[in-house]
Amino acid sequence: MVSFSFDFMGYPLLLGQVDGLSMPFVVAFSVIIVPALWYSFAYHRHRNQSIVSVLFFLCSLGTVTAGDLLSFLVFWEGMMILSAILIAVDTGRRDLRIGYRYLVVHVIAGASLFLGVIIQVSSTNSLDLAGLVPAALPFLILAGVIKAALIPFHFWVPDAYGQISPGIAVILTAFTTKVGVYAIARFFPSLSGLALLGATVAVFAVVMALGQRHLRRVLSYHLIGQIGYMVAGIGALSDIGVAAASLHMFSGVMYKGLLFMVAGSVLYQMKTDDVGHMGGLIRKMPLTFVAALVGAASISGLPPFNGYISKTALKIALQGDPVISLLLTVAAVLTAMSFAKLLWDIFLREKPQCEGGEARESPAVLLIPMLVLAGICLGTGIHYPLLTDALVEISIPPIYSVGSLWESLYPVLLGVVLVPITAIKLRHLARRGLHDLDFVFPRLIEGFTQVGRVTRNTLEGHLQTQLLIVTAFLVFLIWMWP
Amino acid sequence: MIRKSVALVILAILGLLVMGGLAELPLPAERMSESVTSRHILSEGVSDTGAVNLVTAVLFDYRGFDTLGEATVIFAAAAGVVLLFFRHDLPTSRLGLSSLAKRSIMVLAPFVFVTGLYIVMFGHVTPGGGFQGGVVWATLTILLCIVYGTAFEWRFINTRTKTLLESLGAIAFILLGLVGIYRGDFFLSNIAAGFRAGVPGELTSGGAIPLLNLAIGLKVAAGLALIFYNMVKKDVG
Amino acid sequence: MSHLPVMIIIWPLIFAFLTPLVDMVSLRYRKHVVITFVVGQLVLVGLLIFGDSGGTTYYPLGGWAPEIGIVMVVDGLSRIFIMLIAVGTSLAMLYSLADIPDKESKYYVLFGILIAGMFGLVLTGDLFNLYVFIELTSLASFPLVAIQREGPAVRAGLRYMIFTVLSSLMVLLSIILVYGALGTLNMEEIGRQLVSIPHELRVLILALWIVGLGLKVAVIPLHSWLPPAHAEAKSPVSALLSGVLIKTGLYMIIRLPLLMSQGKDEMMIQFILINIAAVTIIGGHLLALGQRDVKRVLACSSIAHMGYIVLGLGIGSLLGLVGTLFHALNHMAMKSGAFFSLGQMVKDHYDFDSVQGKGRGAPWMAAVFLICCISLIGLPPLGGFASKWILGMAAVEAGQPIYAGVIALGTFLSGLYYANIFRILLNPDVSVESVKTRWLSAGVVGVTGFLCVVGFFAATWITDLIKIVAIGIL
Amino acid sequence: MWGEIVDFAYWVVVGLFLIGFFGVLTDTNLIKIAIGLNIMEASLLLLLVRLAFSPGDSPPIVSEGILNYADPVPQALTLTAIVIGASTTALLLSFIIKTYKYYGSVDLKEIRRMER
Repeated sequence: MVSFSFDFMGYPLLLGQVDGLSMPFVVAFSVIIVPALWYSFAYHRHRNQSIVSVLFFLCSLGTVTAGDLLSFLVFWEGMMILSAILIAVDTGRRDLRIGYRYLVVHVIAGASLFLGVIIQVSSTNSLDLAGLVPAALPFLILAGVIKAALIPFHFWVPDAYGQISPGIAVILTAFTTKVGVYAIARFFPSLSGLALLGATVAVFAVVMALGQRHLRRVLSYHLIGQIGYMVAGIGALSDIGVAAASLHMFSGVMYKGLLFMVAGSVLYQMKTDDVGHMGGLIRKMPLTFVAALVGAASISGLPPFNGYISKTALKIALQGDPVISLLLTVAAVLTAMSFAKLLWDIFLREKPQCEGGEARESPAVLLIPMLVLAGICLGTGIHYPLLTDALVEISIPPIYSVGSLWESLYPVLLGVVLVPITAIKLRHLARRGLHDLDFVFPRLIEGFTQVGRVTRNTLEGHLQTQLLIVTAFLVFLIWMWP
Repeated sequence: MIRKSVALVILAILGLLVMGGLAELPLPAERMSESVTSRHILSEGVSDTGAVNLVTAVLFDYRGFDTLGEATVIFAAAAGVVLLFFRHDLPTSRLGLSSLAKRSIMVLAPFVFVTGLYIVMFGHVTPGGGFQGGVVWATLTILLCIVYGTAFEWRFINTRTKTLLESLGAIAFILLGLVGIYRGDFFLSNIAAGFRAGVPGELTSGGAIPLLNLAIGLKVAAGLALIFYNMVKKDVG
Repeated sequence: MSHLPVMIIIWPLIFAFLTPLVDMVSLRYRKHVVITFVVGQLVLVGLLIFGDSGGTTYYPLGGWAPEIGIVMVVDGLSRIFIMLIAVGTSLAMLYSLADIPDKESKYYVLFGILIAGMFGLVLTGDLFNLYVFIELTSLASFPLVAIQREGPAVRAGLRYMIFTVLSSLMVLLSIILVYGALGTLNMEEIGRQLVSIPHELRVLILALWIVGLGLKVAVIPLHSWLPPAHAEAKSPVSALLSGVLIKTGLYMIIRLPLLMSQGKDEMMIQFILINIAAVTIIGGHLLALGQRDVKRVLACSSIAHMGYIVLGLGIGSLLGLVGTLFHALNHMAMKSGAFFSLGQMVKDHYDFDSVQGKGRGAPWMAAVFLICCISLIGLPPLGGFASKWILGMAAVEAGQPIYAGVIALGTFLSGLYYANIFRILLNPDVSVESVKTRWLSAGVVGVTGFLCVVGFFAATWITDLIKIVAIGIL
Repeated sequence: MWGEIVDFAYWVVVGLFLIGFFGVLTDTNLIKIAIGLNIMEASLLLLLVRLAFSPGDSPPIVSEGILNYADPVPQALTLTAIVIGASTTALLLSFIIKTYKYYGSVDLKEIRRMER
């Protein structure tokens, strides 16, 4: 890989450094960008957005291939700005506050990363990515966790991705959170508790997803859930765990891209993304249904799709820990349940009063990238050495065995069976208890503005009050001088 | 009421603290005997500059740059006042005071002018100088304003003339300073740049100091007159 | 002997004195006169900065020895500030050509005087001369603030003026006490002898000096004149005041610990400065967060940025000083750029309701505004990031990582309010008509945007230069 | 706390300074604030002149037979400061005039009320 060095204030900046950890990310990003751009271009027909998207993609590549902390920070912030611009421009006509809130969260992450990097660099006087000092760790963790949208910092994902147009979402979802995962894997691979955190996030997010009505919000929560899987893999603290996480990252990028494209197509035809208003689309959009089926099967970990490969690898990596295995199994059941219900609601059930009267199959420009991604999901699932050899250097035990086939099948079966029974209850549970978490965050930002207003009122007082303060300050200074 | 008492308390403390600081100042005589600056100026001042009035010597020679600065401050203040009262450039009153006052001011005016001239030109010999004389000149225009009405004063020396005088005075000061550079010495050099020191105590002594005084006098007079005129003229929108 | 130090001050004065005379002839020559002046100034400054080896040069005015007369000192620190002032004022001057009507003759007079005052301020080596130049800059800037001549502008100018007069009085008292104690006005001599002043008197002098200049620099709690003054002025004036003028107060504060104290006092001054700075950063950003007017937001952000700048000074290390000077240069570029480009997008009313969507009327100006604001937030790859990086490093290196945390918190808070401004300026729901930009002002805006970018990519080179200066100072 | 001598002039200086300052801090009339600032400045000038002078000194105009002159430097500084102060006052007053023309009052409280 091309590498490039640049001197900044006495520190060498290394760009384009690819090692075993960044390789899967580079490959995944490079593979997804083509169909994603194609899709978003077809969806929007807006040149400027594509330019920003390409820049965003380049920044993401730069982040995962940065050879030092400073250039990592630079690209990280670059991603943040570009994605915020993408979201702001996209959501402008409806609600400008979405882009605002997105930027704010990521500025927090950026400031935290900045602080961590500064502490790290000034205590070791080098920009190396390895050998982090304990003082810098909390800030880097905070940055990584926000970017990767782990609970309790997940709120920006449904807030932003739940409302932007799918053309942009396809691009953003592929990169932003994955870079957060990369940061976690890069900076603190040996942090204890990551596996448990990841598994909990997976379960929690899927439960939240079950409580949603809106297609894009459902997918947003599933996105968080998949990140949970990856983090759990990293938390296995073994080479095979990281390798499995990388594999899962690749699979996740592919099938999440596919699912968001499906959501986009459905949204495009239906003009709404409320699942409750849909139904019977299988006859109108058969090819989209096929793509959705592939995506759903893949995310549920059904053979022979790529989700099966990576989830099985994860299970192998996490064999030793019964709690986490159990949590992941629960998550798998719930995922299958959620997608079975989603497919049923959107495509299969007959709903005479549904609004998609004039819905028809998506045009070819939208279909081709979807089918390409579906092909990738299937192809890398069947011929998995293609993936494992290219992405990870560690040999993974044979994946297509009877045991693992059964292990991946029964949660899905269980989930599908359980759909009609528990979906309603879970939905209530999620809506009542957990839903509110998402709405704390906009209030929080309003709260900051309130603090500012109070400060203004105190500090911008009347002329003579201020003069009095000046005098008091002078007296204080003379008085207190030792 | 609360503000007043708080201010009173704070200021009382401030006063005590300042007083405590002031009490530690050395006696002026002690300081002067140690200060290189004061001793040099007192002993060598006359031979250095040719001016008998050492305050003027300090003002226009040793610290001539300060004087350029303060002249510019007046210039800036005049410009600022003009800027603030822009667009109201009209004479207001044509009436003025009684004819008795008018007559007597006409008798007085030449004397006031000459007094100003004297203060300006003999600044290096007796107490006085460009600033003081310039203020006297400015008083003259102010008197004319009051007694004859602003319209008369406006016709007599209008704003353009004042601006012209002010700028010319300022530029003259700078040119006099540049003579030093031209003669191979430093900016604002006086005797060293070839101005004649003359016999201390005479009008032609002091090198460039009388000329600088004149420039400053013109500038101050015009500047203050401008400020006054701009403040009194009527606001017509 | 080169006469450049004094020529740099005389040149704008000549411009100021000649402008009324030229205007009596015709107003048509304005553009030529101004451009001649700017070019001449840049040439003079260039000669001064790059023309010699870079050591300390003295210029005795009138040929008198430093002890007796007034001396001008050109050293590394004054060179940096001369560069800052020259670039900032030249840009603002050129920008004014498009923004200020030709008939405002006195505007250019005051502008010239202001420039001369600032140059004098950073060049003089005499304490009372410093006071004269402080007054000169202040007096020239008051009417510039009130150039719109309407109620709020006049009130802002009045408020600015009362605070500044008070600060001048404090500085004057401090100078009088120094003279009363030491009998000399030469700054280097004072620096040497200051320790010999009795303790209580010295504390009084230093405290008056810090508060007097703190009022100029507008650190919290001495800031409250700044937001109205900088917000009510016209764009070039705002840029000049925020970008250049308040930095001259900083110059004097830098001179203060360097020349006026030793030992225990220095520790105390650093302690004061660093804590004031921390309060200023957070308070300034919170103030900006509460504003409902774009220009006021920018003005309040100036307060916060002066906090960053003072912070480096308070850290007291070499790296801190480098960060301070570098951030001062960067802030000049980015804040001027922000005011300039904002002035091109919006002409008169700057409150949030009136500027909705205005950025779309002039997309290129909006782009530069975006660049400047991102630099102000401190995000890479722009100049603001580079200097914040140095400041943060300095804080951690000096064993005070809490102040690096303050910087990061400041980044977060500024992200909040700039994001808000962007979303207002780019609001697509309001229809706007496109704004025509004259090539001169567009060029000026472009230059500031370019400077923001240069601040990052040439950071190595710039900081190396500044480091030489900083080593010379410490 | 204070040394052996505390000059009477110093009391006057501090007194005037505080009187002026008190006016600035408490009086809502803008003209009076300007007057307060002027009083403060006058007190400083007084201090400056006091520093130039010891009992028995003559004015620094050189003539035969006088040995002790007052220090000329502070006097020159005083002149400069007076001019600067006068210019500042002129500008301050024009600001106040301008404020009066706009708001019809020079009272801070009333101006504030009008702003609302």
